[in-house]
Amino acid sequence: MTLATHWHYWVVIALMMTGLHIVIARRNYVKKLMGLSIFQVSVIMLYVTMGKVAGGTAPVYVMEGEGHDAVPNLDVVYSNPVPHVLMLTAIVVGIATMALGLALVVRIKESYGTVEDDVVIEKDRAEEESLES
Amino acid sequence: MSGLKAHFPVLLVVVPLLTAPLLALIRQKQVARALALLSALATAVIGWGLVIAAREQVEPLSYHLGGWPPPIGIEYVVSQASAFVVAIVSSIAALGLLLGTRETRKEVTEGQQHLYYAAYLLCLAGLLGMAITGDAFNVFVFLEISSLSTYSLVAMGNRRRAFSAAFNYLILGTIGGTFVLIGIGLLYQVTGTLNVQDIAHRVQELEDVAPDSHNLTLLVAFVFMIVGLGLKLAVFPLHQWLPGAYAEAPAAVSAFLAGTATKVIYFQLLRTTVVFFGAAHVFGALRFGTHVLMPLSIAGMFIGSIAAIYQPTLKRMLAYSSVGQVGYLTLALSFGTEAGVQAGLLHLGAHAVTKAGLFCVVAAIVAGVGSNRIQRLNGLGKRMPIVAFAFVLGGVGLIGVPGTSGFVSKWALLQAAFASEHYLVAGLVLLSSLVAVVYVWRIVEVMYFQAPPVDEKTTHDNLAMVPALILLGASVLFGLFPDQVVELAADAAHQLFLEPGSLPPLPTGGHG
Amino acid sequence: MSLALAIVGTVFLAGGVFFCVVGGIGLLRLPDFYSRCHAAGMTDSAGAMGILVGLCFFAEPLVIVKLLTVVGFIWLSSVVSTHALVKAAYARGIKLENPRVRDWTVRPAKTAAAEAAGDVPKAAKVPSLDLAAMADSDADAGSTSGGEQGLAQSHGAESESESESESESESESESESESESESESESESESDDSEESRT
Amino acid sequence: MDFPYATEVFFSAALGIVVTMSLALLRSILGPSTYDRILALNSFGTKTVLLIAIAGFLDGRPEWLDLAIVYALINFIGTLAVLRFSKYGSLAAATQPSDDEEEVPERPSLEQP
Amino acid sequence: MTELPLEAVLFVFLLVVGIVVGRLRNLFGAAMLTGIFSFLSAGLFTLLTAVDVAFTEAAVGAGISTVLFLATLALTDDTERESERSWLAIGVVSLTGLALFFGTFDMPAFGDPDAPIHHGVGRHYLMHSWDEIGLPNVVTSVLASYRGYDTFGELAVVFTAGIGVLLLLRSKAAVMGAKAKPIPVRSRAPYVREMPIVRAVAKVMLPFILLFALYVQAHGDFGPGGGFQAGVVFAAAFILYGLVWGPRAVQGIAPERMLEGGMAFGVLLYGGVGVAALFAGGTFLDYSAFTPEHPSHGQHWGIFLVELGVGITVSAVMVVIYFVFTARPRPRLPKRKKGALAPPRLTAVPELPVETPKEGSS
Repeated sequence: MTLATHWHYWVVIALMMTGLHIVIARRNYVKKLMGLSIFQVSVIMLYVTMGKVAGGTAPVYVMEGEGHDAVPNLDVVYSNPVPHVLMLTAIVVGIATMALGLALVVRIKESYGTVEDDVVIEKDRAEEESLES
Repeated sequence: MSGLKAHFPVLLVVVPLLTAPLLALIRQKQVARALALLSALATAVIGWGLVIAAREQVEPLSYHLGGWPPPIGIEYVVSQASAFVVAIVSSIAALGLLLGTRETRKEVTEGQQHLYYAAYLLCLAGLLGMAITGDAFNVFVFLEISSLSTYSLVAMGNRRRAFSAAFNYLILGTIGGTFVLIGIGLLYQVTGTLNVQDIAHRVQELEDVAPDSHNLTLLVAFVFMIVGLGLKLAVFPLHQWLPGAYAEAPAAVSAFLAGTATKVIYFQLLRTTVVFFGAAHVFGALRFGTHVLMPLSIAGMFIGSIAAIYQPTLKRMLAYSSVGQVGYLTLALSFGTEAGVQAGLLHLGAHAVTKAGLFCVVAAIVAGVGSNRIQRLNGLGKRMPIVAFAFVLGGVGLIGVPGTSGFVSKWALLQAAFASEHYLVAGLVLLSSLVAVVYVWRIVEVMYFQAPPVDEKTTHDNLAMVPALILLGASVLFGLFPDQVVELAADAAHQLFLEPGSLPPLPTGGHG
Repeated sequence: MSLALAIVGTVFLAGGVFFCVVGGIGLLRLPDFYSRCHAAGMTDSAGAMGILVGLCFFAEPLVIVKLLTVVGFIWLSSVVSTHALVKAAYARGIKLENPRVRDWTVRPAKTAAAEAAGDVPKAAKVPSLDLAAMADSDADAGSTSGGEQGLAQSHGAESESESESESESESESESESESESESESESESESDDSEESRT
Repeated sequence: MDFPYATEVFFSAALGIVVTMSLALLRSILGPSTYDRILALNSFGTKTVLLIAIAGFLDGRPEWLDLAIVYALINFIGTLAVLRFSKYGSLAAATQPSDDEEEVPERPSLEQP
Repeated sequence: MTELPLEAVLFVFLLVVGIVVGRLRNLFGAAMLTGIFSFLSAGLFTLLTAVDVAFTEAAVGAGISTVLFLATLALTDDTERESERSWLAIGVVSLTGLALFFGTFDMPAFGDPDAPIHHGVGRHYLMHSWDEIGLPNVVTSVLASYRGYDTFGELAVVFTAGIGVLLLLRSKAAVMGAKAKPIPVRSRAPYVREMPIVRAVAKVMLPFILLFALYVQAHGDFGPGGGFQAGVVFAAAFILYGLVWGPRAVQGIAPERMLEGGMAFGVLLYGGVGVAALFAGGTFLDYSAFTPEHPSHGQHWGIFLVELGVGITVSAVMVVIYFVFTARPRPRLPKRKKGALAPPRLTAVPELPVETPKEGSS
């Protein structure tokens, strides 16, 4: 476990934390969604760095022979296909959540007039007091 | 029909999942609602069929999706515990659809009701898929299906607070989902496989090799899975989103979510601790149960119930009481014994039925009185006697008075506590039930002992009361004749604790 | 694969990279937005073409076809998007501050008279240049919408009144940026007016 | 492709591209006006296309140029979208929905407070 | 290891962009930097030989997510208010970061060939997928056949997002079956004249983008590509058309009923193939059940149909989402008499003091 062998993971972790920080620290809803998409892309990067084999090429067979009797050359080192498959799903989940989040932001802007977290909470509290009385 | 019986595990998820796009094609509201109800009922029948099938065999049913044997392809595993959860979830979903009549017509814009029912069925399919899948990553995919449809269903509340509540739920839910994804990734990196049984077996090997020195990556994977699921389950410190989401959603959606969403995620938490990482390691070496889960659940029980006392509206009160009840569930798990898991399963069933029934009653109240603010409910006993009586029945179930399902699960919880010598915890459970009495009595007092407003006219929507009465009737029935279900929960808990056998060796080449 | 082809390929690659780097430096160092657009345009065309054509020398036929399609698409798309960007920048935001450059799209003499006759109080109108509206105002000199002319006038001011026009354009750009949405609504309503006026 | 110094040539080309990318990135961060950022985004897209093309050759499997083609096409759309939606783009003005686009009426909320 | 510094440099760029997106208060700039972030990550995935992932990230990142962010910013205000340092965020982030950092201690080294991950299921797919399924692209065979049920769930996620956005954003007018009003010539004229060059180039580019989408759909078996990427590129063509000729023009071509039908049809096609396999004697999504005598033919057909279903649904959902976002009526400007003063600021200023920064302050 040294810097030379594990620095990929540490950089990816730093990226994840940047994304997470944006989601929690920023008050603007659109900015939170940007932070969320950064957080999800960096998780995808974690999976991809796991799947890489040193010197391995993309998991698409290098074919030998012509036409029909072409056979994949199996002693070429391929990187692991499974993380790539899982990450196709994660990218799609990320874009789906983002689209839904942005639709909610539009409705919040139309009904509250703002997309700032603290202003929304303050308006809710004001509405609550008016209902109480 | 017997041919189809073998395919029940996958049909359970495929029937609602494929009905949803059909609904998106059909524009008329009545046809869409009828088709949705039909598919939900079919799913419930399949669910109960799975319970019977799971009871007949000792080891869980296994269904190879895509024709590939387990570690290669994805596998559906129907154990007695998952069959029990699936049956409850699908039945509550079917009843929830019965409820959504007049109310959804007012909530959802005129031409979009077929999409509302499609989102409802997608959420059901996501929850069921998550409960019976035997593949780690498949859990994440179906978790996302149910979460996404839940966000849009909560936002159907159509008040501006529903949008901000749905948005907060989306942000916290997605962070939770991504934590689970990180956990699954680290787990995959250490074990090299995604099949649940394979993972459990390899984790067992890793732990036997070095019982005292914990593999750090495995430990971090466990922490991330637990925090992610805790966020989705609204365990005490991570529960901010739940009151807003349940209170602002339309009552039919709250009824469905309260009865099913947290329950399936609790079952996944149960499987993660007991099956994935092995109960001996998690509760023994890590002392996760006693040092982490128990204090959190006790805090959750008390804070949830106490907060419920001060809520202005019925829905918010029931939402906070849900946070409290989740505390009971996690407390049952924290004992780390078979009895504890059995109590957890029983409480899962009892709370699902009772809370869904209560939300159906609230739907009837909102339809009748127009608002669920507690000040507006004075004299409800006289205005809507059946509804008031049903609410009392549900409240009593929440407290755990003998003769209702709440009592059976609380009794099992106390027995589990005594079995593992946590006498103080047993006392605290009784104490928190008293707190529950306070917030139920507060409503009863408003409904029965205050004069009804003279001018108020109330419209009766007795169609909304049918699911409420069925659910609360089931709660009482389960309370009076509990032995059938208690025995099912005991066998299910026992099956979960079995040692994970290694999978049959992979066929070399050739289609398995 | 003969060495000669490889060497020619390397020369092309080196040329491409050179242009890219020069373009990049230009993107940073050049003072004004429009000259930076020139630099970006250069990297897109010369740099990209050099590299991609250079790569063709190292590739099999199918890959060469793909490389040439990339060349075609880059030429088409990135240059035109820079064009659209410059038009947008000129129409909505950034003025030509550089005094030595004469803005050919503005006709100072005639419109100055029209401005005097125009019914719109000059001060109130926040000037913003809308090319479409300007094109219409050429067609029918009568219904000139005052906004552009106010701006044009400040540009056309003689150099010795540099400080005055400087302060004026300064104040305009000040008010321009301050009331961003105002000017946007300004120009939109203008384009609506111009539409009505033309039908 | 058995050119002796192939990897060195491609690697230096890739390094050149990466240097240009850093310059474009600097411009996008420093960029005073939003137009500079749009410009940087556009030139960044083109650089990524070049980097992917060279990475294909570095890796010895240049068939992945489809990825570069996709980027060349979609980069155009990204920049146009910026002009279309931002108030900085004149395209936005022209598509402002005229009067026949009716307002969205707020639905009466179910619960009277 | 000559390419080592390349990845390192790209990682540094990603970090810089991530931090700047956090700090930038001008949301348009932040949206563009998010676009640059997805460009960079696609480049990095290519260097890490994850070609399919890079393809999807490129198509989704540059094509859809930037457009959606900007469409939302067009409807909401585009400058973030000053937000003070949040200690909760720093606490949570440092705690999670430390936990993950300790987690990497027992991880195998980067690219270590005998890590457990490469000896598990991944090795079986690489060794046996040729004779079991017979596709050169192992990722597609794993995606569509071995773990085909995952992709079915993924398709359901896209479908759910489509329904959710429709439920939330479709205004009453569109829902009442308002037929797409023909585009009045008057309102198109200034539009098109505005950017003749852009219109001409878009006209040239559109057929190529559509053709390329079909190529990607079919090419999925042999190289990077497949249903998702093809669907997104196909939708990008419609989005380009919508960008240049306006959302109503897109409604003319792809009316919302057809899109909603396309969304549903893709999922039904995928599920239909699965159920057909059920009736043909195999389990759900078992393509070999179609041709029991030589299973790999059944696999080819199954994978092709399944990818087609994915392509249809993904493209329909992306176009519906784009269309619903842009057709959302913006706060309309009141009609102003000629010569009247400019209307007062339209967006309601919240009670809290909001200082509007000078344009371009980053």
